[in-house]
Amino acid sequence: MNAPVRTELPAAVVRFAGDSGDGMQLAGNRFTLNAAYAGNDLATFPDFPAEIRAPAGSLAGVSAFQIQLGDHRVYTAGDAADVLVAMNPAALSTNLGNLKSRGVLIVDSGAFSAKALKQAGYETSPLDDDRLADYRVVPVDMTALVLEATKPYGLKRREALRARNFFALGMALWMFDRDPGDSITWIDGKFQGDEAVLQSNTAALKAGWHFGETAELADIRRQVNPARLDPGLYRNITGNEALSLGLMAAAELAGLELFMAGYPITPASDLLHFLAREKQLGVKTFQAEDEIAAVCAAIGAAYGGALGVTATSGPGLALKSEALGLAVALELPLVVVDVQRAGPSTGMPTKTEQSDLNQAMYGRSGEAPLPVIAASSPADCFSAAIEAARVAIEHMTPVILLSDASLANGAEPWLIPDLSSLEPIRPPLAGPPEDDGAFRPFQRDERGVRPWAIPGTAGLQHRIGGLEKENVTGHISYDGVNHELMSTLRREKVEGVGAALAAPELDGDEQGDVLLVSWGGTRGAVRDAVAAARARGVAVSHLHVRWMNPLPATIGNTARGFRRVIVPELNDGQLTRRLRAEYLIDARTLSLMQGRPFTRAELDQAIVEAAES
Amino acid sequence: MNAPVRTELPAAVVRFAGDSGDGMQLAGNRFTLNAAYAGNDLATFPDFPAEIRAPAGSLAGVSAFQIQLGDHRVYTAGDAADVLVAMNPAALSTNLGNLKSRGVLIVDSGAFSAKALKQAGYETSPLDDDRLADYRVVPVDMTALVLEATKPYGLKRREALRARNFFALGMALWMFDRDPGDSITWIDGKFQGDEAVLQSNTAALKAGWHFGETAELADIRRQVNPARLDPGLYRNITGNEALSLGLMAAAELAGLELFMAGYPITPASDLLHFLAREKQLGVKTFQAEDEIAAVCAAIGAAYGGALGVTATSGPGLALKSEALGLAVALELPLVVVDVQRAGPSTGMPTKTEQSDLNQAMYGRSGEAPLPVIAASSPADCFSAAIEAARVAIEHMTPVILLSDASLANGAEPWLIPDLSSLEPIRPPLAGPPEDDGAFRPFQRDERGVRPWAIPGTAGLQHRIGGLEKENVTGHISYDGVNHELMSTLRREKVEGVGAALAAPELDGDEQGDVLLVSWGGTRGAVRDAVAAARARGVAVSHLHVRWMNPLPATIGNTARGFRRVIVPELNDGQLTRRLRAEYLIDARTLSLMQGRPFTRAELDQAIVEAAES
Amino acid sequence: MTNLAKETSQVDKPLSRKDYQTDLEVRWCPGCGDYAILAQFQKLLAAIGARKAEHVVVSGIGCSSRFPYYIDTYGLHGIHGRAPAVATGLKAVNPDLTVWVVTGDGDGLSIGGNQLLHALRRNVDIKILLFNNEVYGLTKGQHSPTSPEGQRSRSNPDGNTDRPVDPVSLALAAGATLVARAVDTDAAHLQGVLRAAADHRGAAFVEILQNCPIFNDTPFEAMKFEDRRLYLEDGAPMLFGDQALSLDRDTLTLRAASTAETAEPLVHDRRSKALARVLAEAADPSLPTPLGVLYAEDRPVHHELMRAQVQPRESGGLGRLQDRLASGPTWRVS
Amino acid sequence: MTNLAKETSQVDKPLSRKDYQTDLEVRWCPGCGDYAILAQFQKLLAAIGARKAEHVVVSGIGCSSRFPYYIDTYGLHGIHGRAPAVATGLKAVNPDLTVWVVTGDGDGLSIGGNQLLHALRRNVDIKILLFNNEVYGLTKGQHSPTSPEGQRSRSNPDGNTDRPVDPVSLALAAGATLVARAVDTDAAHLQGVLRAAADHRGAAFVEILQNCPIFNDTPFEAMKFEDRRLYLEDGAPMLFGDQALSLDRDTLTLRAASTAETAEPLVHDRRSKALARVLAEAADPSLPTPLGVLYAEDRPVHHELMRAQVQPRESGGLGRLQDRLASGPTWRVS
Ligand SMILES: Cc1ncc(C[n+]2csc(CCOP(=O)(O)OP(=O)(O)O)c2C)c(N)n1
Ligand SMILES: Cc1ncc(C[n+]2csc(CCOP(=O)(O)OP(=O)(O)O)c2C)c(N)n1
Ligand code: SF4
Ligand code: SF4
Ligand SMILES: [Mg+2]
Ligand SMILES: [Mg+2]
Repeated sequence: MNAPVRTELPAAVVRFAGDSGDGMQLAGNRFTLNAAYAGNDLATFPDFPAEIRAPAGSLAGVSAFQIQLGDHRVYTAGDAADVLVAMNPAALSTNLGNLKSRGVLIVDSGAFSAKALKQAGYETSPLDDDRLADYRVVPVDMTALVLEATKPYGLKRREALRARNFFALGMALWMFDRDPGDSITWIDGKFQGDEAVLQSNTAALKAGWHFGETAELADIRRQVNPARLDPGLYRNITGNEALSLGLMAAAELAGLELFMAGYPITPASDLLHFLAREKQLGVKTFQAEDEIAAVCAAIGAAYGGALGVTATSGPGLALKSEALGLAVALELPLVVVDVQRAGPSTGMPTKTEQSDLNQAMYGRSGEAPLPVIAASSPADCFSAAIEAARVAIEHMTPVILLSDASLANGAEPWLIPDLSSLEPIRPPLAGPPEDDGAFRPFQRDERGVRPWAIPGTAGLQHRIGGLEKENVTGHISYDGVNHELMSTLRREKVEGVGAALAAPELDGDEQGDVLLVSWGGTRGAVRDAVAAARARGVAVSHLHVRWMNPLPATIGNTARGFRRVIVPELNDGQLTRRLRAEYLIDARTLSLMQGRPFTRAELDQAIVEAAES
Repeated sequence: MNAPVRTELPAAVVRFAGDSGDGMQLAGNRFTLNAAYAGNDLATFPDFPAEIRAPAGSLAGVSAFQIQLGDHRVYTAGDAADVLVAMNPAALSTNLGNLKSRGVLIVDSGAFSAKALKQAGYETSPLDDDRLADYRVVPVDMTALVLEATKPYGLKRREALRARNFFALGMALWMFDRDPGDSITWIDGKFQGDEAVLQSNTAALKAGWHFGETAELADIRRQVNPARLDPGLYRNITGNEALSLGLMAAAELAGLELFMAGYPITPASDLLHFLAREKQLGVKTFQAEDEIAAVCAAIGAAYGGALGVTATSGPGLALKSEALGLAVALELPLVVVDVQRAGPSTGMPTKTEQSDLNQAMYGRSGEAPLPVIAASSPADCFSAAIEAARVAIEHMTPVILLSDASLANGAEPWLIPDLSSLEPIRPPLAGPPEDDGAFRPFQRDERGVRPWAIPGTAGLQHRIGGLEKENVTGHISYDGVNHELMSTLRREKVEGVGAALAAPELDGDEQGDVLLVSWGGTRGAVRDAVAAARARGVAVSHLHVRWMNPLPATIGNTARGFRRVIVPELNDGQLTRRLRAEYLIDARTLSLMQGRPFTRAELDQAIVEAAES
Repeated sequence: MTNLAKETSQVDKPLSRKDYQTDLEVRWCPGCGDYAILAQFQKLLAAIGARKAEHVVVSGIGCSSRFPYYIDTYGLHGIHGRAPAVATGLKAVNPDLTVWVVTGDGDGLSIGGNQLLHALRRNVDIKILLFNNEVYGLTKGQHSPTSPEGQRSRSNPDGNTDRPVDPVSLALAAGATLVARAVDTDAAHLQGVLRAAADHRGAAFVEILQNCPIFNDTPFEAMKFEDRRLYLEDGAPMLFGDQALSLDRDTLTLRAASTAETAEPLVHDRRSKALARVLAEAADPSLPTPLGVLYAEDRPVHHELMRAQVQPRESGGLGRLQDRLASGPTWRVS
Repeated sequence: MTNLAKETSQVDKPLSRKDYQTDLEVRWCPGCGDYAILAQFQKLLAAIGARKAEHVVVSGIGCSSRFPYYIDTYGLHGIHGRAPAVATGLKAVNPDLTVWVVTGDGDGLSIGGNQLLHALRRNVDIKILLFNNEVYGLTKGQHSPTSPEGQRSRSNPDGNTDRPVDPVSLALAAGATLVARAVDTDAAHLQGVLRAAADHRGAAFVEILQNCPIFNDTPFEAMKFEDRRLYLEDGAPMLFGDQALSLDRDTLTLRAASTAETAEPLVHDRRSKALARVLAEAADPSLPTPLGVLYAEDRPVHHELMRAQVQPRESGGLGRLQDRLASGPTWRVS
């Protein structure tokens, strides 16, 4: 290694952007693992095109991958990039806005043909004038260099050029002084059997790595030191992967079969895809004909004694509304996952939003309360899934688990937990019938929980349904007083879930000018912003709400310790309104509905304004 | 007429109860019209059995009809009855709880056979001991008397006994000194062609009327004087009838065709039934295969230039959630009627509740705001339907109109309005395309309303859908900033509806101890209770909320004039929570979830407690 | 009587329908055809010596869908139209159960058409009994997807404009592996058809023509005449009254003529889907209504196909799952 | 180009598909079969001289359902599976429009099965084009109700376990009055089938076999061989390649044999539903796929049946309505 003239950074944001066919996700993922192996903490986010498969080179076809790596805990994939790799003019045009002023801009100058420029809406090449003066531009004719490096392997031009992403990866690894060995080994495994491609990719990777060296680009090198992380075995994980594994873990902890019924919908489809690959671990998946059938099949499975799960996004949750009412009435355990996307209606299916909280809370006829939990990071989806299932099973209730498009596709390192250290989940299985021979399906325990009697069990046969039931016996009842009682018992049972849950921890002082309340995926960005503001001397604290229902009783008191309560939400104020209603506190929304997470700048500004107001 | 030894009452509650086959609804309705003709104000409520058709004489098969008539404005069908007519033991058993202490109890003692008693759960006849000592019991062997009176007409026993309801009606008319002539004329018309039945019914009616006279029952006679009512032509009307006529009137006021798509569901089915009978006035009805198809057909009709309407109850509204999101995104006019019933799930389908407010507000994915209006009395359903349609059409938005089982089946006199005096509804039809030849479907006017371009109109062809649209042009847009703009514009448009609406009037002083906030069908009972409490010197006022969204801006200030704000709701506090969130006022719920409206006693007590607390 | 003692005593004394009754008062209108079906169903359970705990009746919403409350097995009265989906999930996770679905012409063919269709095509091992009274009973008399054109109902007093669907044809097109029809008033035959459904492995679809004396009295009245019913017997010629059914093999349509005149009466073959389709679509009003098992086929059932792909869950499977968590690239921080 | 000038000028110069294109860039994957269908659809509009303002394309959700954006008529891109219901309401109130529904195998047969079924049975006067690529395209490759058994997809990498439905059989059972099939790659034939749909009055159902090069490449590849396609012509014998199709009138199944050997080739009669059913269910993989109009029938359409019951709205109908308000018992308070 050469003498370090490298700029040391506490954290760096790197963004790879190219055409959908350019393999940017792969380059990003390899770079990510390398950073992880090197001890950085990190978070990543893929930025896929919304279109089906847009024409090559078009603006709509640009695919990007962003990673933030740090020498400390990193909670978001970062805002503006320190380094942007742009493989063609379209990628440059759509991603330049994501590059910091003075940031490093690596472009494949060989891809800036007249045609490609035109497709990207450039009349003349921005590389030829001072439009990019604000950046440290590094034009590299990757096209030519890759063709050169891969010449020995006899690939056609088009095929050879497929290795350009490895060239870019090589350069990026070099910039951060990372060992390309892992990636070479990976290539060896991945392309085994296709020697020409294997060799080309390796050659391109090495060419990229060496390019920085020979081209005297030492000034663009960056160094991010290892972070202090809890010891253990780690892997990188997306939210949807973690959620799937969490559901599997919950089923095992409960000793139940996992039955997952889904109907494909972006960005929840991967939950079905992932679980469908886990059949060797006993997972049953069912692609239903629609969302209604999916939730009903999950209810049937729950009635049948399994952990019934269904997963969807907003429009699908809407379709499940009626059946969720049934699940509430039946008091059966059920986990309903909503990976939120920008609505209303079809909206922007690939973009993130937190706008289904209201629907999760209230999207059913009648008084139909149920617990709602929101995952706060990709890896947290694992724990949130277990918690959701735990409450569902132990309290005999449907639970809605909220994730979102950012969490689902974003990734971060995950300390793989020791499953045997997790608390088992205890299904409240019905005992034998009472002395009079009768089984009473709505005989509640002290927590208001009814027994779960699995069909097939002799002596416990019973009939239940969506009509109001007499408490204790479960017989149909049109008695008004009983209905009020049952409505109250259903509410109290859900409220009672709160008793078993840890109160949210306040991050910061108990008194101050500003309290930021985060929920779901806003947690990471808010934590960073609050920490930074506190470091700047602002009297700001942070409270994260994990269980959206029941809300922790403590929030009101906590909030009253602050002059201002700000709730950053990717919606129009849905949690804010609940906080105001529950605690009569003058909470205000910092609303963002642009299909993306908050940036630091936005949060910083909100904190400053609140503190000064 | 004999010398009046009659007790004069400002208002009286009369309840007819019998087996489903006994014709109690008919007797009640005839009595009602007679009271109306005599100048009383009144309100009625039928109390149908929930069961399909329970066995004759069973408890489940009892059908009742209640009327409150008064010498002043009457807003509810009353709580406990002054007079109960019970045609058999089952009717007595299920309805006795509804009779005031010292109330008049007329029973058909001829129907108290051993078998009938047993069916009603009586071991011995309550007529034979002092179990009914608290009432003025008038046992009448109607069975024998009717058989006697109808003997000349040669009907079989069973058929002859069908006239018992007319005997009961006759007695009731005599009690209140009402002219039986109208009912005799009505019988003449109704049973024309079936002379024996016609004559028997007439004879039974007369027999009942004369019975009181001859049996020296003068002490049970009651007198309710005419009320002062606004002059004009009146009819009696149920909520579902009024709502149907209101929709028809709205369509006419807008110059549009009325297209109503429904799927049967209690208690909304009658809206479809009623409108299906209005084809001669150009109404198109469509019984869809399910609720989803119904709302989608209504959206299609709205897109096609009609007044699209769909009507349902809670579980059906749940199924319409997804399509309502589409209607919000399309910004098309649509009226969605929800006749609420007790939930969750199938719940108690024939019983009333106000528990779909949350669902109406929030039961959609994403931020999908829409206006919500709640009708407050059977006759008010007419105006509420017009208002809902007016806002839907003039603001190009779906509107949810909330009614409930009580309003739907309850009835009251209605001053038939002069349609030509009503403000026309002005659809914002698109003008010709702009100079550049383009038509811009999301080019909003100053109220944020987009133009309505009806397919078939040359030059205005355009494509819209549920994907986010660029403001102005309506083209698909994945641009985050545009999405936020559109989300905001959609919200502001709905909020803007409020500008055109009258602020709710405060009934009572602007300052005081207690403010009762009513919504929907609680209005009448709250108005009565507040008036009475004020008369007793309590400093209580009443505010009725008609538009549940947008909420009138004035409520917060109004509420701050009172020490206590109480919101009586047939749910678990749904409006209360909105008021708290919007205005940060410590509103408290008076919750009732027993499938019935509030009684005066319940409201009285709540007012007293609040005033004293 | 939900009662263990009873369950065990079953082995000893002969079972009767009483053993499968619940304490709940049966509440259909007097004269409703549902009573007869219920009686036959309870008798069937007795006849097959059903263990109560191993049968589940899943229903939707409607008069017909009140069925589960009256049978002392497990029962789930769900939401309108979705019973086949509920049953699919139930059977998938608890395959030893015998799962019955009870639905109506509105529940199963109107709102629940999609769920019915897909359960049939997947050959979910459930027995679907569709009570067809050609009307919505519970909501008090609107037309249903099987109501004849022109039928006056509360939802269209001027007469239904929608062409009815034939449940049996639809079930055949959807891929049901047993398709049968019975009528409430013929108890013995109904018992036989229910038995065929009980014995079938796969998606059995049974249409039961049912009278609703309140809202649609006697739609099947004509069927009381013997020559309006064609009782299908596998391998037997198709005879009814003194007539026989034959097939015009040019137009592929059915023809009825006196037995004497019919040279070649059709012989029923319940394995022939083509024949079943022709029988099902016998639109000609002069032809009798085919009753019995129109079609039966053996093909793999849904939960078995699923089970064949899924490895059974290990009890104490934490170890395998622990390994799974760490599959793929990992690194250790110390 | 939404343009009045254009609309009027149409009368003068011959129309071409360009006249029906919108400004929006067409965004399907390169090689997607949808491009070919779009081209033929636009050509059809030109061929029939369609007035843009009088056509509406209603769709659900899916790659296929993006169709309306690319056609310069009215268009509504709705929600998943519900286009037939939207179209029913639209046609009911605005009957002069020509209403097209574009849907996919997932949109139309999975989530939207019920809406499809009921629109067909009601004979709603709409033309339904179902693009069948045997996969969910937009959500990136899950199996659909038409995916063959065993097909590996992201939603079941071990292979689809569900028996596929045949769209054409289902449409026949549901009561469609025109049932046809075409394939994206045969432009001329597709044009003819679209034309038949355009000319039909009633619920026309057209299945268009469509290639999805990304998630389900060449499921219909075998059909490139002439002897895998059976082009149906009304009144013409059923010939394909050098073979002919005949019917085994005992088993009611189809048989293929060389033209020479076939004594009695079937002759197509699009009025025969029985024949259409036999053709549709030709399950035998050795038989060719029938293309063209399988079935056509004339029966009253939904909006006409509705219109026949409804009296036209009077303009200025307040008077009649005013009378209506006061019908029944009234009284006057003075
Ligand atoms: C979502 C929903 N929509 C509508 C209803 C009202 N509803 C209950 S039963 C029924 C129709 C029942 O008809 P059918 O299935 O033929 O049963 P039947 O009563 O005739 O036996 C309807 C529309 C409901 N319960 N839920
Ligand atoms: C309510 C709802 N559920 C799920 C989806 C996700 N989704 C969009 S398109 C689609 C399937 C499309 O398949 P198909 O109709 O065959 O169309 P293709 O893309 O193959 O043309 C699905 C499941 C959705 N948009 N809405
Ligand atoms: S309404 Fe008809 S189907 Fe329902 S219980 Fe009564 S008779 Fe039976
Ligand atoms: S995914 Fe398939 S169907 Fe969709 S646009 Fe691409 S090729 Fe066409
Ligand atoms: Mg029915
Ligand atoms: Mg498809």
